[in-house]
Amino acid sequence: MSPALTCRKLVTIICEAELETLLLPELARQGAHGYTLTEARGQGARGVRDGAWRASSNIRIEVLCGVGVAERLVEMLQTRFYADYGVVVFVVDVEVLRPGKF
Amino acid sequence: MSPALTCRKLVTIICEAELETLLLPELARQGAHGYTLTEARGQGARGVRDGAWRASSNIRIEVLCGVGVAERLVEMLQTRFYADYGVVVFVVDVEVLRPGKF
Amino acid sequence: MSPALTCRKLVTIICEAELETLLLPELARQGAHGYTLTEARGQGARGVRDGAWRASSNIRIEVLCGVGVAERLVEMLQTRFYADYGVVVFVVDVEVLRPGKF
Amino acid sequence: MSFEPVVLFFMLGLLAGVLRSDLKIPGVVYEALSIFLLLAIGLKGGVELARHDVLDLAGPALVVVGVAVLIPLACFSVLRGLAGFPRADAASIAAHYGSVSVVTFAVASSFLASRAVAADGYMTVFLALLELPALLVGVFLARRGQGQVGWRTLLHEVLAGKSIVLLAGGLLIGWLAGPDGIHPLDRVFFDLFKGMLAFFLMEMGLVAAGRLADLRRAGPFLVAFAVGAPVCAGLLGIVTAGLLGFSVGNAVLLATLYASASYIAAPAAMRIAVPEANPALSIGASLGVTFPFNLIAGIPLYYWLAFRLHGVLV
Amino acid sequence: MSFEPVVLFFMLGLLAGVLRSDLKIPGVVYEALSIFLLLAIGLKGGVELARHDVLDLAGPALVVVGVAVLIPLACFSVLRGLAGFPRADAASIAAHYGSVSVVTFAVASSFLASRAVAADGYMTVFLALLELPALLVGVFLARRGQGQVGWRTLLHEVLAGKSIVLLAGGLLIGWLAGPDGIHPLDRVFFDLFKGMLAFFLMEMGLVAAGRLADLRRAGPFLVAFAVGAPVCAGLLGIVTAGLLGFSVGNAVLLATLYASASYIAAPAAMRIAVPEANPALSIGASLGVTFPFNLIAGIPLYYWLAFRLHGVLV
Amino acid sequence: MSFEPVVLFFMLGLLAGVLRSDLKIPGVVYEALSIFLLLAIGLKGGVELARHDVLDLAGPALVVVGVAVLIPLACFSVLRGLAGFPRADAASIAAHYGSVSVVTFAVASSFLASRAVAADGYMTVFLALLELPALLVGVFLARRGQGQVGWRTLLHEVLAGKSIVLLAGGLLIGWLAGPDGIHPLDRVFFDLFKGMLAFFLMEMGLVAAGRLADLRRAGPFLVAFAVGAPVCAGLLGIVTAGLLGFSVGNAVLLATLYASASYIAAPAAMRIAVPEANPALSIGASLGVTFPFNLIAGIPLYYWLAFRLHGVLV
Ligand SMILES: Nc1ncnc2c1ncn2[C@@H]1O[C@H](COP(=O)(O)O)[C@@H](O)[C@H]1O
Ligand SMILES: Nc1ncnc2c1ncn2[C@@H]1O[C@H](COP(=O)(O)O)[C@@H](O)[C@H]1O
Ligand SMILES: Nc1ncnc2c1ncn2[C@@H]1O[C@H](COP(=O)(O)O)[C@@H](O)[C@H]1O
Ligand code: NA
Ligand code: NA
Ligand code: NA
Repeated sequence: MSPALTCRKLVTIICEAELETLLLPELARQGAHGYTLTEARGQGARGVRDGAWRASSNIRIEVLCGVGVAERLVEMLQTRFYADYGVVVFVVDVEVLRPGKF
Repeated sequence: MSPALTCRKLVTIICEAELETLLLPELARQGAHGYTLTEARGQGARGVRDGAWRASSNIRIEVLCGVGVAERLVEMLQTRFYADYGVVVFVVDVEVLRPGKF
Repeated sequence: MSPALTCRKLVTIICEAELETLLLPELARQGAHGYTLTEARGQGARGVRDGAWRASSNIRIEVLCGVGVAERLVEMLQTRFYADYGVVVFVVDVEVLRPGKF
Repeated sequence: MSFEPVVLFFMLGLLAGVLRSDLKIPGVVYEALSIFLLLAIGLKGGVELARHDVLDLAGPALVVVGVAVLIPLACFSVLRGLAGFPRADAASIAAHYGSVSVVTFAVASSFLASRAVAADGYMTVFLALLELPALLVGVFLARRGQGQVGWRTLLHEVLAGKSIVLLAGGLLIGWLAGPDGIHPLDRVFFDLFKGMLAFFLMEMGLVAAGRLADLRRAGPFLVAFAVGAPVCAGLLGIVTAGLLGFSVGNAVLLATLYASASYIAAPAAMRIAVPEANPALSIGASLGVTFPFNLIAGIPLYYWLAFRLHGVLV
Repeated sequence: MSFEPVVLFFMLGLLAGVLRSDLKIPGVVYEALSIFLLLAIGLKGGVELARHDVLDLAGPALVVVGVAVLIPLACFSVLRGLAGFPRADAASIAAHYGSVSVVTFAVASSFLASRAVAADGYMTVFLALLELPALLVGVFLARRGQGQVGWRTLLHEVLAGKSIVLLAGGLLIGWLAGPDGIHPLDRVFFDLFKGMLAFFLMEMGLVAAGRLADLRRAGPFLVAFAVGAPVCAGLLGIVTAGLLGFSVGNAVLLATLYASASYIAAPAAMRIAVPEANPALSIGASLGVTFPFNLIAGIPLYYWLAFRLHGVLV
Repeated sequence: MSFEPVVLFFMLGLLAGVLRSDLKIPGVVYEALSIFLLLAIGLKGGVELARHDVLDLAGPALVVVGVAVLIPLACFSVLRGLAGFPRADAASIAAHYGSVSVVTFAVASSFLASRAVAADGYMTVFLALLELPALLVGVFLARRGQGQVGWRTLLHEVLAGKSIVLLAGGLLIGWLAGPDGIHPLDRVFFDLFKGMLAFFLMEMGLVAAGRLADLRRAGPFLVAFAVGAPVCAGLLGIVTAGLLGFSVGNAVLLATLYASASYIAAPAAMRIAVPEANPALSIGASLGVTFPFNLIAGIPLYYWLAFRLHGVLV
């Protein structure tokens, strides 16, 4: 698109709301400069999570970052959280302004 | 990116909140293994939907799936819901871990 | 994917909730036909925005549009809002039905 | 013919909406308040019901529901026959006007209470009973000649819908627990009722302000209908009440039930069962015109009429 | 052995959930109500505490907490030894049953109040004290022989968790301000308490309905455990109360505390500290079986037992 | 110089925030409570106003507003002249301190009530009047010598902003309906007021805890300013009240209005009208320092001063 835009990765993580306190510090530790979080509901292998109370709510976290950080985030999720928690992650290429920020 | 990641489709559906009860069973019927849902507001051809009450709220549903299911979902939306409801759908390629899950 | 789908841009804007009244009219002015908005929290260079009250809440706005409108939106954000407000924007290619709508 | 002070809160909300104020009441507060009001109305009715013989209500209930079915039929004829609305739209609007508005009922009760006119708590039973039939009639009208009605889905949508569950659930709890059992809950469900109603009316004003734009698209016929229909239905209610030998207070409430248009159960049900109907028309008319009309002019009018006709009819 | 009217609200919620009603209480209302209830219970306890010498409680508190530690140990033995549950699951369930349910305690207090049986406000202090120890025991059991326990994280999670902060904060404010200082707040924190509890129980019913599916996976042993464990723990509570010379009312409350299983602090703490345990098992059992059992049958049973055994023990 | 019990709730929230408790009050509850408090304060003022001749207030109102304009001017001089803050930041902070805090006003009213010191309900009118002028002054100061002021946007932002709409709307409804018309709503809007205020203060404590980090960036001068400014403004309020012949109670309230800094209307308005100002500075100072200072020490101080100076001035 416009020459002002640069390519970065968008890592989206969907997981149980209870994980928030464990996960957010981990993001910074892997080199993410920020995140955006929305409350979510959903369904997956572990059944319906209807948001009726915290124990059955999900959160959806987005991190804009470079390729290196994205790889580290995915690996961290895989080694630390995949076994015990309902975590879904997907990565997509996006174009951003001010690439130095991410 | 990392060799652990595989390509899948992310189908995002934005529609009236009232559609939830009709739409969710349909997703499973077309082969989706899960979904993530967030509450949303918005504006489109049918005017402003400000979220003040259920009748003017939207929902935003994300489904990670393979190409086949994505095609079936898009077609199902087109034939069953496009005529009568405010539905917007877009599809994007994403990279995921554990591709067998989606 | 399916031949029915056409390529469009998805512009996602994350910014302070207070900006809503200024930003939404601007989207239409640049040619966007609609938007979808979700409430969000987050963290970035300006610190944690925890959603405890409006002054520390974010919004997340998605606009589906053509390349031209996407470029205009990015430029508008850059010239009007980047200096003074916490605004993050990213653009991604998506496939949509009914391309004339966006 | 002065109106209830709570109606001022509706006007404040309407004004804030029209002025594009940043006053926004979060959607979940709307949800929570409507749950509270439905449950409280049900409980109150149930407690009163515990003082009566339920079987005595069966006869009047049959008449009240039977007559009420005329309302959507008449509305449909007018909208389709006279004004040429598309079948689905005419049927959906008819369903809204045949069904009832819980908040309008609550304002009428409160209007009577502040004038010290007695009305029976068991009128809530009629409120719960009148919700469903008009919706069925509406779907029937929309689908006549076409096979594909999802009756099961529709019945489930309405009978397991939150307004029926909370009204009927409240009635049952109130009836089972009786005045003594419910007494410790009075502080929340009865004492706070009117203040919560005021708060909710402010929200309704904000919501109604958002529907005013729809009205321009709807055209003058629908606006006239949205004033004329409640007046006729209200009159029908007073006459029916007279024939059944109801007290004046009960007559005002029945008139209000007949005159009011639904905006909780009906929009949800019609969106599912008659999706090709344009919801902007039915909600614009019921919430943008009929609801404020009933609050401000309708209820005082039915009150005045009920007193006038009481001697004549009973 | 009749139950409290507020329990009817739980049943209404449960029914609505089972019928797949569209009645949904927004998650934030659940949050807000639970904050209100915790704070109100704390305040009430604190106001009562201001009338006693706090030091007199130290002895009984030690005994009450000491005996309570037996509960998770016994639960763990049964689940792991008898039924062969995996270590982590047995430990996590044991922690849930060793900890306490604030709402069950509130229903028991309300049950006593409507029977005019006196109980002391300072029982809330035990409520706050009993929350933590079982969680520590649970983590210890899960981690025995493995080094990697995040004790600091766990202690922070529980001690700075909302239930301790609100209960202890309420106790402290009530104690500092005393009855006179809190009096202007009575209208909200005391008068509304029971109505809010009813509302919250309706939500709990909806939530519990969502857990019923988990039970099928859990199997009959866990369901039987979820009924047997509270009965045994309740009995232990009555005996302990007897040995400490508690009044009958206090004995019923202590039995309820011992018998109840946590579903606020424990699920959150176990998810962090014992992540490999399956939360569907512990929450399914505590919320899907034990919570309704205690509301409907448990509390009346402990009441009946407490009266039977009072003469014998004291 | 003891403080109000409700202030303990603020401290509990602050403590929970500092301890990084998982106690989080959902943003929508904050919204709902602030709407309730604004509306209730307006209603109360309106009901009291109905007992007075409104025109009698015009003279004092002019003086009160005229003197109040001095506050942002003085703040600006100090911050820009003495401390060298950038123009936009100095102007924005000045606007916050010139405007008023509704909750601080409510705590002061409650402080007076529990000491049985009378104050007039129409003081709420001043509360509503004092919100806007300082914001206009702030924008004028920020923009001096630069053309691009969006006055229309700003005026709309404030006049149609939720605090003015609810305060003025409540005043009007209370005034129109009068004590008798509002009476059925007393249970919600008056009886629950103080408990809701306590709850809201707990939330404010949590929010304020989140601003403490901003203070480190702000530097010691701003912190000193955030204590010094309210004391000076409070004194100005007492003197003004004395010249106008106000009662001691009214003097305390006027001092509190002058001394308090806005954190509802001002942040929103300044973010739109003076976007280059750093909100962390103004909100950090007003919410992180001035608000707690006023609750804990300021109000008792103005109270003490008002009694001291009352004989001298009147
Ligand atoms: N196929 C999918 N598409 C989108 N979201 C999913 C999908 N599968 C799981 N999720 C989300 O991830 C959460 C946890 O998934 P699970 O561990 O499979 O239960 C679910 O509650 C959903 O919100
Ligand atoms: N161009 C667009 N970009 C993003 N979201 C849109 C767009 N158009 C419509 N929407 C969303 O889809 C909903 C229904 O659209 P419509 O049927 O066009 O009114 C709207 O309320 C928006 O939330
Ligand atoms: N790297 C990032 N990834 C995702 N969201 C971000 C990122 N950086 C900032 N944000 C979002 O943008 C908002 C404003 O960012 P900032 O101006 O950097 O404080 C934050 O509160 C986040 O919600
Ligand atoms: Na009707
Ligand atoms: Na226990
Ligand atoms: Na001030």
